[in-house]
Amino acid sequence: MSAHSSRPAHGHRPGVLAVTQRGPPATALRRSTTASCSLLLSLACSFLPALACSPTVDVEQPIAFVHKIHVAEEEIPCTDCHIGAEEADHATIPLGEDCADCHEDGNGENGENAEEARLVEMLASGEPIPWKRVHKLREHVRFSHRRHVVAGQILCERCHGEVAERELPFSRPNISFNRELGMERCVACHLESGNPRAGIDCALCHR
Amino acid sequence: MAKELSGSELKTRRWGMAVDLDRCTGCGACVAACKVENNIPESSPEEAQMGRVLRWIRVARREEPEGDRASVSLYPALCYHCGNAPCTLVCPVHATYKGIDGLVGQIYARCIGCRYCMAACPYTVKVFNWSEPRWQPELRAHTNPEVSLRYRGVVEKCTFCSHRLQRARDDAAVEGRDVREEDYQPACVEVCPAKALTFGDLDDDHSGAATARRSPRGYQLLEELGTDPAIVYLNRRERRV
Amino acid sequence: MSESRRSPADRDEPLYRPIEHTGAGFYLTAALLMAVVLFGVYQYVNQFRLGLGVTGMNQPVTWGFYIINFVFFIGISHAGTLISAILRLNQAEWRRPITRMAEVITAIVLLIGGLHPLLDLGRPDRMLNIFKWGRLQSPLLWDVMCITAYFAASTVYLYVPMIPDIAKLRDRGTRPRWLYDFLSWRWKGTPRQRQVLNRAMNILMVLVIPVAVSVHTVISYIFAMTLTAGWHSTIFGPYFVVGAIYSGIGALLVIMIVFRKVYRFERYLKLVHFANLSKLLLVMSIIWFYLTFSEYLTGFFGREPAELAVMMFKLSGPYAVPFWLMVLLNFVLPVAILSRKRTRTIPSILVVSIGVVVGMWLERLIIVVPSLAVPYVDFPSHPYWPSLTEISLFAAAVALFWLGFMVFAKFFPLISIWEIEEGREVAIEEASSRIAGYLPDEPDTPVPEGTGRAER
Amino acid sequence: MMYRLFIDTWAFATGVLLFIGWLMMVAIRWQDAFNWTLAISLVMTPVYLTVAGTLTYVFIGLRRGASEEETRP
Amino acid sequence: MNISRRRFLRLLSGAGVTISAHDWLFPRLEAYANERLAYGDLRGPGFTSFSRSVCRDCPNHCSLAMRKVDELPVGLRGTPWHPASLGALCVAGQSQMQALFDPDRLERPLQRPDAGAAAQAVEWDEGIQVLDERLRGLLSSGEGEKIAVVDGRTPSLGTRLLESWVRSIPGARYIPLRIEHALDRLVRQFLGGGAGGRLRFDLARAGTLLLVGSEILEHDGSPVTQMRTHGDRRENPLLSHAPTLYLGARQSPTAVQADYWIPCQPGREHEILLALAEALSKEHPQRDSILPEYARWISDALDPVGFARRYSLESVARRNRLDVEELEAAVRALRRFHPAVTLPGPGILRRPNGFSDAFAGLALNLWTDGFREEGGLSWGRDPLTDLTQELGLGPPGEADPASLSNILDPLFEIQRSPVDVLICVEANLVHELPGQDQIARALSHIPFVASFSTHEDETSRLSHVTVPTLIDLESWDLPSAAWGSPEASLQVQRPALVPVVEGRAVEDVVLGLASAGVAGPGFSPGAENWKDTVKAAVELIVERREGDLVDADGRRTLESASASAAVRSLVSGRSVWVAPSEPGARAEESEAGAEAVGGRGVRPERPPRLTDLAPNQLWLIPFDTPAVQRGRVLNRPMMMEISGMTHGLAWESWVEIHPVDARPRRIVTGDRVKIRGPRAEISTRAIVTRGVTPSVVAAPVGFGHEAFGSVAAGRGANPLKLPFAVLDKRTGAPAWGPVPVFLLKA
Repeated sequence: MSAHSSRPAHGHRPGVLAVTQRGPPATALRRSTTASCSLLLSLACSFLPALACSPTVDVEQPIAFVHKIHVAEEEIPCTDCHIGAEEADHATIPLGEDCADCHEDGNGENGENAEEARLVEMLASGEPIPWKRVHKLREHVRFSHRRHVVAGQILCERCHGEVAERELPFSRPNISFNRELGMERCVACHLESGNPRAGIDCALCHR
Repeated sequence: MAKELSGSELKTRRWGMAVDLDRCTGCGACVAACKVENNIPESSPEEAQMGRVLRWIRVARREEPEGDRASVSLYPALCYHCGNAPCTLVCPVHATYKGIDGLVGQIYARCIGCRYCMAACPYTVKVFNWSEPRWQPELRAHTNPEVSLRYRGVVEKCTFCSHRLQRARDDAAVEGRDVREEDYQPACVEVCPAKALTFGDLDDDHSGAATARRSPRGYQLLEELGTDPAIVYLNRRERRV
Repeated sequence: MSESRRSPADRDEPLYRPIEHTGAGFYLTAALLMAVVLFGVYQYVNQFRLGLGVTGMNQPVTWGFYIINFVFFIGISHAGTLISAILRLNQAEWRRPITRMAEVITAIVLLIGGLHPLLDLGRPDRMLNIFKWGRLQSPLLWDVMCITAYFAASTVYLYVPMIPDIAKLRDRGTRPRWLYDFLSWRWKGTPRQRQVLNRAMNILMVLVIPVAVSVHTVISYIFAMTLTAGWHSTIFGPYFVVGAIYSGIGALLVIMIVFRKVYRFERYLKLVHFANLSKLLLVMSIIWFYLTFSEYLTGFFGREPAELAVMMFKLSGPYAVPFWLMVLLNFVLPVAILSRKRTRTIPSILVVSIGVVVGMWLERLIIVVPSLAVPYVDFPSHPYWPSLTEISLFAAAVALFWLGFMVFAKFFPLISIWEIEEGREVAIEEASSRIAGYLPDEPDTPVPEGTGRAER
Repeated sequence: MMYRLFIDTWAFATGVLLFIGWLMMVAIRWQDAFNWTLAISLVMTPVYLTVAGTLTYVFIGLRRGASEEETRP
Repeated sequence: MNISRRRFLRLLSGAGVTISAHDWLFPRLEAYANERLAYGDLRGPGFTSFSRSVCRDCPNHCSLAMRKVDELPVGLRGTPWHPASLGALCVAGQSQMQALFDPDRLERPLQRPDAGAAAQAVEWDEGIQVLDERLRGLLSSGEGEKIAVVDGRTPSLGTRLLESWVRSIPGARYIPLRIEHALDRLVRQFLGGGAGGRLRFDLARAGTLLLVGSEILEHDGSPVTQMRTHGDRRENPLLSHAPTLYLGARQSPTAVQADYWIPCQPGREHEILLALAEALSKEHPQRDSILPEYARWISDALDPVGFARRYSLESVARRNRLDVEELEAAVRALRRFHPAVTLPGPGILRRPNGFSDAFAGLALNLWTDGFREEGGLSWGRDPLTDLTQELGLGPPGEADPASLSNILDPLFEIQRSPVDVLICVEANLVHELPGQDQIARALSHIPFVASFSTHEDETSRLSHVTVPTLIDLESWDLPSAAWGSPEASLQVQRPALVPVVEGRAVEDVVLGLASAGVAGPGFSPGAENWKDTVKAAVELIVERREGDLVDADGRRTLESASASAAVRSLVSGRSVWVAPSEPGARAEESEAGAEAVGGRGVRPERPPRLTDLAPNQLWLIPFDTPAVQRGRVLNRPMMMEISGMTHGLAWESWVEIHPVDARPRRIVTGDRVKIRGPRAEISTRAIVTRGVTPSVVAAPVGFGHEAFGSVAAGRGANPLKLPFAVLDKRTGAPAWGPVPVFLLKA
C-alpha cells in the first residue's frame, strides 16, 4: 500500500532514462578520471624530490680523468687520492697537489696525452682543478666515509660501482648509485649487515 | 677490527646526567655552549618578546616565598631523555623517537611541525622554529658542520649532543672497543665552570652519573609522572625544583 | 481529503523553490562569504610562505586557534548524523523535516574541521609524511582514521536517504540533468528498492552512531593521552562527546531558524520541532554541566598542585572571563530560558542556541590554552593572543560553512520530501498502531466476530 | 558507466585499507609500536568495509529493483 | 571502453597541466635541496683542528681552544689543562666568536673634527699621525702631566707595556679602570705588599665565608675558578658544614648559593659588620685598644661603651629590620669555623661610602684570623712583575686611585681641563661610569680624546680619533695570572686565526709611537714590534720553570697582636677617613680633598640612610652580572639573549622589585616601569621577586647602549644614567651608589 502510493506521481519519462545511459555520466566519468589522474601525477611529483639528491643534468668535468688507468692499471688505492675516505666524513676530490706528485713534469707513467698536458698547465697555473661535484647528499644526511670504510670495512665498489673500469670521469652520479641514493638503500644494507653498530636508528645518519 | 666485534660485545647504554644544584650557580655557560655546539640561532628581539626564544637548555628560576624573602633556586632544564618518553608516543611520523642508548632523537627532516610532542612534553623543553631562522651571514659560515641548520616549521630539542656520540662510536669502532665515558660528553657538561653536571652511563654502576643517582640528595623532576627522566638533580637543601 | 487530492509534488512546491529559483540575495551573500573565504586563503598563503610565525602562538602555548577550531567544528559535526540517526532509530516522527539539514551540516563541517590540523602544521609541504611514515600509535592518526570513516559514513548516510528526492528532481527535469540522472541511481520507488533503501538506512544509522561517538572520543584522546595537567583526564571522552552533541544541536537550531526564515519553511519547521529540539538542548546542557562540574570538582578536591594551578588560571586567572562567560552561555542561559514553556519561543531559542555555539567554542578555548600556558615546570609564560591570520582563517572557515550549506540548498532539497510524504501517508497509521500496541489489551470478553457483526 | 560511483567507493575503501596495511609494514620495518598499529587497524578495517558494503548493497539493490519493475507487465 | 576524441584531449590536457606544474615545481625543489648542502661544491674532508688562545673578558684568563673544521673556525672550547678553568668556559668567553665576526666591527680608524661630530674613516697611518702630533707637541713643551691614559683591559704584558710607556713620560697619568684594583689597594694598605700585588684568597680552604657585596660566583675575580672551588668546598667533608653567609640587598646567584642571606639596606653593611665585630671581639685581649680606633675612624665619635651599645646585635638588628637570631647565628658561625673570612667585594666599593663598608669588612677579619696564608686573605705578588722588570719595562707604579676623578671633577664644574690628551684604551667611560651625561659633558671639554676600541662605542663618539683594536683571539699577549687563584701560571695568548679585520694591536701602535720618538726617557721595550716583545717574554718564561711563575714571596701574615697597628696603618696616612655623615666631617673632608686633589673638594655625598627616602621612594642599586659585564659583551647577540634568561627575558634589561613595593604600584612581572631618579628617567621591564629587600630596586648595569654596534644599541636601559657621577677618592671606584628613585608603572 505504502509502496504503491509513494511511487512517483507522474511515472518517469523514458527519455530521461535514455539520457541517463548516454553522455552525461560519461562526462562525470571523464571529469573524475582527469581529476584523479592529475591527482596521482601530482602526488608522484611531490614524492620525486625525495629521491632527487643529485644534479639531473650532465656536468662537464675539466679533465677526462680515466679511473681505469689509475685504479686498474696503476693499482693506486682509492684512498691515496680521496684522502678523506679513511680519515673523515667526506672522501674528497684531489685538488691538484696530489696529482702533481706524479704529473708535475708531464710524463705520467703511460706517456704523454692531451688530457695530461691540460692537467699539467692547470697545475702550473697553481689554481685548484675545478672538478664538479656530482655526488651530493641532502643537508640533513650525514654520511661518514670513515665510519663505513674503516669501521664498517665496506669496499668502495660496494656503493660506487665498478669505478676501476671507468673510462670517463663522473659526469653525473653513476646510475646504479643514483637510483638507490634514497634512504631505502641505506636501510636495506644496514638491516642485512650483521654489524651491531649499523642499526636503523635515525640519528645514525640524520643530523 | 670492527669485524670481530659481535653484537653481544656491543654494550647498550643508558646515557644520563646528574645536575648538582649545590654546585650550579645558574651562570648560563651551558646555555651558551649548547647554542654554539648545536647551531641554535639567536632570536630577534621581537620574537623574544613573543616568547619564541630557541633554547635547548635553559636556566630556570624557582622562587618559594618564605615570608618577605624567598628561597630561590636556579637549575638547568634540558630534554630529560625520559625512559618512558611521552613525546615519542604521540609523534605521528616517527620524527621524535626512542633511539640508541636511550636517547630521545628528533629528526628535523621528518618532522611535520604538528607540535603534538611539545604539547605532550610535561617538561616544556621542546622548541619550535616559528619562522625561518635568520643567520648573520658572517656567523652562518662558522656553524658546527656536524649539526644541521634547522629551518622554519620543525620542532627541535636537546639531543645530548648525539653527534658527539656518533663520533665517539666511530672512534671506538675503529679501535674495536666500546665507547668509554670520557669519549662522549655533551657540550654543556664539558663547559660547566662549576662542574655541576656529570654525564655518564646510568646502567654502569661505577659511572659518576649512576653514583649520583643513588645519592640520598638525588631526585628526579616530576618523578610522580613516571616518565623516568635520565637526568637526576642533586640538592642538599630542603627546597626542590 | 481535499489535501490528498492535490498532487504531492505541488503541495511541496516550497521545498523545490530554493533549487529552481535563485534570487539576487543568494548571489550577494555568496559573494560576501566568498570574499571572506578568499581573504582567509590569502592569509594562509602568507602563513605557508612565512611559517607559523605569523600566528600568535608561542613557547608554552604551542596550540592555539587552529586546534580549538578543529575540535569545535568536529564537535558541530555531531549535530547531524548522530541526532538524525538517534531520532530515526527510535522513530521520533517529528524528525522528518529535520534530519536532512542535520546530515548536511555534518558533511560540510567535517570537511572544514578536518582541514584545520593541516592549517596547524608547521610544514604543510610535508603533509604526505603522515601517509608515507604514519605511526598508528599517535592519537593524531586515530583522528585521521576516525574522521575519514565518519566522513565516509555520514556522506553515504546523507546520500542514501536523498536518492528518492533526487529522483523526484530528475523527474521534474531540473538542471543540471546529468547530475540528478547520475545520482538518482534509477530510483523508481519499487517495493524492492524501498526495501533496499530502508535496510541500508537501518544498517547505516546503526553504524554511524558508534563511529560518531568514537570520533569525538578520539579527539578528546588527543588531549587526554598526554600527561599535561588539565588534559590527563578519563572523563574527557564522554565530556567531549556530550559537548559535541550539545554544540551540534545548537548549530542545527541556528541553521533551521535561519533557513526557515530565508526559504519560508514555516509550514514545515513548526514551533513543535523547535520545542522538541530545544528540550533536547536543555537536557544536553544539564548533562554538560554535570560533566563539567565533576571534571572540575575532582581536580579541585584532589589539590594536585599542577592541576590546581591550571584550574586557578581558568577560574580566577587571565582566563576567568571566557570561563565564566562559558558557564553563563552553556548552562545559565539555556536553563533559564528553555526550561519554561512561556519563554520557549523561536527568537529566544535562536538567542540561546547561538549562545550555546559560542559557549562551546569558549569551552574548547578553555580546554586547549590554559593547560599549555601553565606547564608543570617553571617556564616564563607569555599571553596568547590570536593574530590576524588565525582570526581571519576562523572567519573563513565559518563563511565556508554557510557557503557550503547555501550551495547544497541550491542543488538538493533541505527537507526530505519523500519522508514528509511518507509521514503524511503511512506514519499516522503506523504511529497510531504503534501506540495502540503500547496500550494494555482490553479485558478479554471473547466476542465472536460473527455475532458482533450480527449485532450491528 | 553507472558503476562509476560504485568503483569509487571501493577504490576509497581499498585505498584506506592499503594505507593501513602500509602503516603496518612501516611499523614492522622500523620496529615501532606494531601492537598499537594492529589494534587500531583491527578496529578501523570493519568500519570501512561495512560502509563500502552497504553502498554496494544499495547500488546493486536499487538497480535490481529498477530492472525488476521494468520486467513487470 | 571506447575513448572519444574529446575525452582523449581532456586527458591529455589534464596530464599536460600536471606535468608542466611538475616541471615548474621540480627545479625549485631541486634548487631547495641543493642550497641545503652544508658546504659548497667541493667540501673539505672534515678534518678537525684546534688552535689555542686566551679569553681576556675577565681576569681569570681562561685559555680557549678554537675548533676548526678544514681550517674554518666553528666554535670555542676550554682547554682542560688550564690550571684555573680546567676546560670550563663562562658565558662571555664562549660568545667571543660573535664579537670576532661582528659586521659592525671597526676596520679603520675614525677621525672627528671635534667631539660628537660625524666620523670619517681614515687610513691607519693618518689616524695614528693625529695622535702622534698631539702627544709630540705636549712632549716637546714638557707638559707630560697633560697626558692621561685610561686602561680598561685586564692585567697583562700589554697593559704593563702601555703603563710603562705612559709612566716614562714625566707627569703623565696611567689609570687602570678596574674595580678589582680598588679592593687590592685597600687590602694593600692593610697587608702592605709590593706594587702590582694581588689580593689572594683561597676559597677552597676557608672556613666560614662572609661575603659582603662580593659576588665570588659571578664576576669578582675569576668566576670560573670560584664556582668550581665553591662546589668542591661543598663536598669537602671538613668544610661541608662551614656556612657561607651573604650580606647584601639583592639575592644574587652568589647569595642563592650561600647558606644564609642576610638582606640589608644598601649602604648599611658596615653597621651590621661592626655589630658582628663588636660581638666577636668580646673576649679578645685587644678589644679595648682597638674599639676606640673603630669608634674614632669608622663610625662615630663614641666611647667604647657607646659604641658597644650602638652596635649591639639587638639595636643593629632592630635598625635593619632583621631578627637577632640571624645575626647571632652568623656570629656563632664566624667563631666556629676558622679561618673565617670576610670578603668585601666591589659590590660595596661602588658606593659613596663604600670605603667604610669595605673597611668594616676587612677589619672584621682581625677577630676571625681571616688574614692567613692558607685559606684566608693574603697578599701575593703578580708573577708578571719580575718578568716585566727583566724585560726592561720597569716596575709597575702605584696608580693614584683619585686620578680619574681628579681629571673629571674639574670638568663637571666647567673648568679648564687638567689634561689636554685623554686616551681611553678599551675603556668606555661614558657608558660604564655613573652619571652618563656628566661624563659625556666632561669629555667634550677635553681638547683631545682618543679611544681604542673594537666597536664605535659611546666614548669613541666623543673622541677625536678612534683606533680599532683586535679581539683577544686575534692578538698576541701575555695575560697575567688570575686574581686569587694560587696555582695560576702565565700563559701565552696567541692569535687563533688571522685577524678578521685588517687591524693592529694597541701595543703595536704604542711601540710605533715610541719608535717614532713619542716616549719618555727610559722606555726600552724588548723589541721593535709587539709580537717579538711577547716572544722575548716567552723565552724568559721558558728559562724559568716551564712558565709556572707562581710566587709566594711578599705575603705578610697579620698577627692579631698587631691589629691596632694595622688599623692605624690603614686609617692614618694619605687617605683620611672621616665619617661623612658628621657635620664637622665635610670640613675635614675638604681638607683631605685639598691635599689629595689640589684645589677643590669632592661633591659632598652622604652615606644613604633609610630616613633619606621620601615617601614611596626606593633605593636603586645597579648591579653587575657576568652575562652583561657592564655592557662590554652586549655587542654579541648570544649575550643579549642569555643575560635575562632566568627571568624569562631576552634582549631586554629589567629591574627587580619586592612584592611589597610592587603591590601598591600595581606592578606585576613583565610590566614596563619608569624609574625616575634625580638626574634622569629610564624605562624598562619589572620583575617582581622576593630576591631583593623591600624598598630596593635592583637593575643590571650595561644595557642601554647608544652606540657599540647594532646589536647592543638601543636595547634596554642603563641605570647608570640616574646616579651622580662620583668617583670615590679612596678606592677610585665609580660610586654607583644607591640612588633614591621613584618607580611607577609606564
